[in-house]
Amino acid sequence: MNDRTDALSNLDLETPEKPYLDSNELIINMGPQHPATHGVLRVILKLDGEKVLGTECVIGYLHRGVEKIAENRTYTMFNPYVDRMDYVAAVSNGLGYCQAVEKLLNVEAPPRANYIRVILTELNRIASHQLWLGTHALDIGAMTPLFYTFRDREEILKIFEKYCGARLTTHAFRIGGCQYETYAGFEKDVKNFLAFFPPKIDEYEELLTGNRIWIERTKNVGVISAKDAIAFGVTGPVLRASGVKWDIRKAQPYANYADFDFEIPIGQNGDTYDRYIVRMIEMRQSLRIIEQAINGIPEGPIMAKVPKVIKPPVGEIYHSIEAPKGELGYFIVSDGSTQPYRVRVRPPSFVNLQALDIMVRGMLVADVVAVIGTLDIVLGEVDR
Amino acid sequence: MNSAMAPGMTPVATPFFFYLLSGMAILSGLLVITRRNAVHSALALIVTLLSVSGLYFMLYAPFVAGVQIIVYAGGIMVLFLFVIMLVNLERVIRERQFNRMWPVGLAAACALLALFLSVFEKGKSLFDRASVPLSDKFGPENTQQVGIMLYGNYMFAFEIASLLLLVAILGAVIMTKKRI
Amino acid sequence: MVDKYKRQYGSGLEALSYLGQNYFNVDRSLIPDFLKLLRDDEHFDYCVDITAVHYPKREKQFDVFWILYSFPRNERIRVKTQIADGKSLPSAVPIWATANWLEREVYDMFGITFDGHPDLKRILLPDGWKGFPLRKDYDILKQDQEWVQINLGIESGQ
Amino acid sequence: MNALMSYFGSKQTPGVAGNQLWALIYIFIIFAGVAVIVICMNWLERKVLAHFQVRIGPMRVGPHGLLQPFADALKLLTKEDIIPQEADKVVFWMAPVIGLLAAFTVYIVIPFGPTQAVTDMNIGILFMLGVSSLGVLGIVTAGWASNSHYPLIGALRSSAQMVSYEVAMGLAVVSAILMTSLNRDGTGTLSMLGIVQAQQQQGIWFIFKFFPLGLIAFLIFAIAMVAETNRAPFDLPEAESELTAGFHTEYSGLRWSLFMLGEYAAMIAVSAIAVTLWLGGWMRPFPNGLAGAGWDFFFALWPGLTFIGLGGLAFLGVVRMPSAQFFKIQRVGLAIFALALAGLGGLLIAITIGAHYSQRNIIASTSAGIAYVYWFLLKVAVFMYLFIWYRATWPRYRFDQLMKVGWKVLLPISLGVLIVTAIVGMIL
Repeated sequence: MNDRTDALSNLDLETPEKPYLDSNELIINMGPQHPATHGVLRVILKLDGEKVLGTECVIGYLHRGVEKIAENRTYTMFNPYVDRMDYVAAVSNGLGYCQAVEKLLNVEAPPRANYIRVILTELNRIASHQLWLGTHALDIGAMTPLFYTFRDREEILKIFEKYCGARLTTHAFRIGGCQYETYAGFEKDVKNFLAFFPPKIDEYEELLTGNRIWIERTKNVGVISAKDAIAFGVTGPVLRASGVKWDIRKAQPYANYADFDFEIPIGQNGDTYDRYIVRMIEMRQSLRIIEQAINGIPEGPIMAKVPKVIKPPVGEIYHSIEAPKGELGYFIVSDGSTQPYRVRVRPPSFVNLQALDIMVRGMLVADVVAVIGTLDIVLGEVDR
Repeated sequence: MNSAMAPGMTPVATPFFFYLLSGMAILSGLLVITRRNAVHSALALIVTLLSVSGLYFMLYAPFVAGVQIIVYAGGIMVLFLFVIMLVNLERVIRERQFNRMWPVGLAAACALLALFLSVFEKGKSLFDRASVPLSDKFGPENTQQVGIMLYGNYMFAFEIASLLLLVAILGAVIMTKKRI
Repeated sequence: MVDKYKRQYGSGLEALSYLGQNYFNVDRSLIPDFLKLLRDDEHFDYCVDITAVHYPKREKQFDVFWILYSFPRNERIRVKTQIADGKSLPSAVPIWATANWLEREVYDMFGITFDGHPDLKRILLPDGWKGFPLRKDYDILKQDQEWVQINLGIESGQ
Repeated sequence: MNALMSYFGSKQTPGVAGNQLWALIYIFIIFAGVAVIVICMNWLERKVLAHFQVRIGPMRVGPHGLLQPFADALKLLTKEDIIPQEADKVVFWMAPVIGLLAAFTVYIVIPFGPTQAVTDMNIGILFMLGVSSLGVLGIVTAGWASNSHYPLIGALRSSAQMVSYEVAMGLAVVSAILMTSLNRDGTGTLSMLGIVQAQQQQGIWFIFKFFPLGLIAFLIFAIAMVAETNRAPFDLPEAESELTAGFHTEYSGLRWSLFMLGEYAAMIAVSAIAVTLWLGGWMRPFPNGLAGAGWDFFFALWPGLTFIGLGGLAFLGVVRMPSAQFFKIQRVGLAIFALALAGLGGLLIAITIGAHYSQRNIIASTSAGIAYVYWFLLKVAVFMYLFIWYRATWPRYRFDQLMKVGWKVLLPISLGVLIVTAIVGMIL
C-alpha cells in the first residue's frame, strides 16, 4: 500500500530553526492498530524528539458507506443502520434520525413517547460519558477508573436490554414514537439507578479530580480557544469547555427538553481538564433530567399516526440533536418515494477530530493520546 | 566491619581471571575501532570498561572499580548510546572506515606504546615488586584511603576539578538552551 | 436581511423556506462572497456541514449545501447552489476552518473539486480509489475491483 | 563436608570467609528464589490489582488461579520466537540478557542476614547502584536494536529517565551513608552489611534518624526507585497508551519474559536497598526496646506463624469453594497447598522451639537465619505491595513533568537533605 508515502509527502509542515545537532525528525505512525486511538484511527505524527510538529489523520478504515446504504433502503429499513455509527450512543443516533423523518412527514411524537425518548437518551449520554471517562483515564495511565465505569455502565445497559432487547445497538425508537411500551418495573429500575449513580460519580472524581498527576496531565493540555473551536465547528462538551454556552437541548429544544430544568456546564480554558469537568457535570445534569422525566411521565399512546408505508413529500430537511459527542445532524432529501433520495449525517466525532491538529501542535506525544481521548471520538461515526 | 581483604579471603585462580579480563578488554577494544556500526562499538567499549573494572577489583581497589562501573559504564556510555541512536547511522556506515591519515595514527600509537614501555622500564626501581597487595601499604581500607587522599592531600586539586566541571555544565546548558 | 441581499444580488439569489427551515438558493457565481458576507455581517460563524446531492438527469448535476448556524442569532440557514459535473467551486476553508475535511468528503464522495483547498484528496476512501460512490450512477454493489485486487490481494471485496 | 558445616556458626558471609561452596549454594538459592518470587509476584500483582479494580483476577488455572503464573511461564517459553527482519540480530538477542544480568548481579551483595549473603563488599552500595545502572543498557539496546520507532522513543525516554533519577537516588543514598559515620570512631561504610550494623549500633533505623531528615531522604529514594524500575506512575518507557509497549514492543515469548523477569528482579533489588539503608535490613522490630530472650523467642515465632496463617487462609478458600463435583480437584489441590503451607510453618516453629531449648549450633544458626531472612523479605514485600498500589491508583506522568520532578524537585531536596544531615551530624 503506497498511501503511507503519499500521506507523508503531503505533510509539509514548517520546520523550526535548525538545531545544533543535525538530528532527523521522527515520523511515527500511531495506529491504525494502537491501544490509544480508540479504534482504527491512524495519526501520522511528525516529531522533534518528543515534541509534536504536526499531525495528519488518516481515517476511513471503518467506512461502510452508511449514506449510500440509506439511498437503497426505505426510511424504516434504514433506521437500525444509524445505531451502527456511534455505537456507544446508539439511542441518540436513533432519536436524531427518527425526529428528522418525523419533521419531514410533519408528525409529532406523542408526549409519552417523548418522555421515554428523553429518559433513554439521557441514560445513553451517561453511558457514553462513562465509556469516555474510563478509556480516557486509561490513556493517561490510570487503569482503575475503567473498571469502575464499566461496572456502573452495566446498570444502564441492563435497562436498555430490558426495554428493547439490545444492549449496544438498541434501535429503541421508531419513526413516529416508540415501538415498545415501558416494561413493568422500568420506573423502579430508573429510580434505582438515580439513587445508585451519584455516589459512583463521586467515586470517579475522588480518583481523578484532585489527583495531582491527573491535573498536571490535563491542565493546559490540548487547549482550544472559543474562537478556534467555533471556526473548526467543534461542538458538544469540547465547545462548552472552551466557554461557549451552547447546547442544542437549550438553544433549539427538540423532543420535550424545553420542559426540563437543567444547566449547561461550561469551562473557561478549553483544556483537557475543563472538558473532563464539563462531562462530569453533564452526567449529573443528565441525572437531573431523568429524575424530572421519570416523575412526570404521562400516560397515553406512544406512537403517532404514521402511515404504514412512509412516503414523505418532496423536500429537504436538516435536523440536529445534542448527541453526547456534539451536534449530530441529519440532512434528508426526499424525492417523494419510499426511499430517501439522500441522507447526509453530520457526525460530531468527524468534525471534532479535525481540531486534533491545532490542539496538539507543540505538545508532547503523551498529550496526543490525552487529546484523542478527550475529543471522545468513535471511529464508527467518524468513518460511517 | 569486614573489608575485601579480610584475612580469611583467598583469591581464586588469579592468573586465570587476570588473563581472562585483560584478554576481554583487548579484544573488545579492538572491536571498538573495527566495528562499522557505532552502537556495536559503544557496546564493545562497555565490555572493555567492565573488564578493566574487574581488573581493578583484582588489584584490591574496589572503589575505583565501582566508580568505573557507575560513571563510565552506567552513565557516560548510556549518554553515548543516547546520542548515537539519534544521529543518522546509515550515512556513517556508508562512509570509509579509515581515512588517509591512518599511518600517522598508527605511528602515534606506536610512539605512545614506546613511551609507556620506557617509563615502565625506567621506573621499575620505584615500585616494590614484592607480592604484597597494593592496599596493605596504605592501610586496611582502600575506599577510606581514597577519601582521605582526595579530601586531605589533594583537596585543592579536587576542588579545582569540581569547579571546572561546574563551569562545563553551565556552559553546556547555556549553549544548548536558547531560553532558560 | 433577506431583502437587503435581494437588492444587492438581484436574481442570483432566492430566499425560500420549507417546514420552517430557511434556505437561500444562490447562483454559483456568488458563492465565496455571499458566504463571507453571511459570516462577517450576519454572524453565521459556525459552518455546520457541507454536503452535496447528485441529480444525474439535470444539466447542473449537483446541489451543494452549506448548512450554517449563528450563535448570536440562534438561527440555522442553508445555502444551496447548483453546479455541473466537472466544474469546481471556490473553497470555504478561508472562511471556516472546519470546511477542510467537509469539502474533502464532498470531493471524495461526489468528485466535486474545490479551488483553493489546501489539501484536497480523498478522506474516507483509500487514495488510489477510482469512482465517486455517492453519485447516483455508482451502484451500491460496485467496487474498485482493481484497487481491491492490488491492495488487499483478494479477488473481490464482496 | 567440612566446608559445608563450617559455615554454621561462622560470623562472616561465605564470600568474605572464602567459603566457596556456600557462596555457590547462596548464588543458586538466590537465583532460584528470585525466579520463584517473581513468579509469585506475577500472580499476586494480578490478583491484588484485580481486587483494586472490582475484578477477581485469574481464577481458572488452579484454585484461585494459583497455577496461572506457571501456565503463563509455559506459554511464554513455548511461544514462537520472533526477531524482526530489520532488527540488529546480535544486539536484539543480547539486550534482554544484559538487563537480566544487571538485575541479578546486584543480589550478590544484598544482605538477607548478617551472614546470609553471598559476599560483603567494601563498596557494597556503590556496587549495587553501579550494576543496577547497567540495567538501562539493556533497555536502550533493546529499543535501538528493534529498529522501530516506538521502541526507540521508549529507549530514549528510559535512558533519560534512569540517568536523571539516579542522581537524586545517589544523593539520598549518600545521606544515609553519612549517618553510618556517626559512631565513636567517626568512620562510615559503604558496605551493605556495615550499614545495617551501623543502624544496630546506633539503635535506630535510619528512616527515623534526625527526624525528619532520614524520612525525607527515604521518601526521595522511594520515589526515585519507582522511576528507576520503570513502574507506574513513571512507566513512560513502556507507556501502553502512547508507545504500545515501549522498548519491548518487538519482543515476544522467551525474550519478553526475560525483560519481565529483569524488571521484577530489579524491583526486588531496589526495595532491598531501601530496606537495608533505612529500614534496618534484617533486624526485627524493636531489637533494643523489646530485648530479652522472651521477646526474641516471640519474634522468632513469627515466620512459622505467618506460614500457618497463610495455610489457614488457603484452607478458608477450600471451605468457601462451592461443593459441586466440578470443583473437587480444585478443592483437593488447594487443601494440599494449605497443608503444605501449614506444614512449612510447623517446621519453622519446630526449628525455632528447637533452637530455644537446644544448644546445637546448626539449629540455632538456622533458626536465626530464618528469622533474619523473614524480616528482610517481609519489609521488601511491603514495598512490592506499594508498587502494585501505585499502579492501581495513579495516572502516568508526562515526560517533561517527570524530568521536572526529577531535576527541579527531588534533586534540590536531596542535596539539601545531604547538606543538613552533614551539618547536624557534625554538631552532634
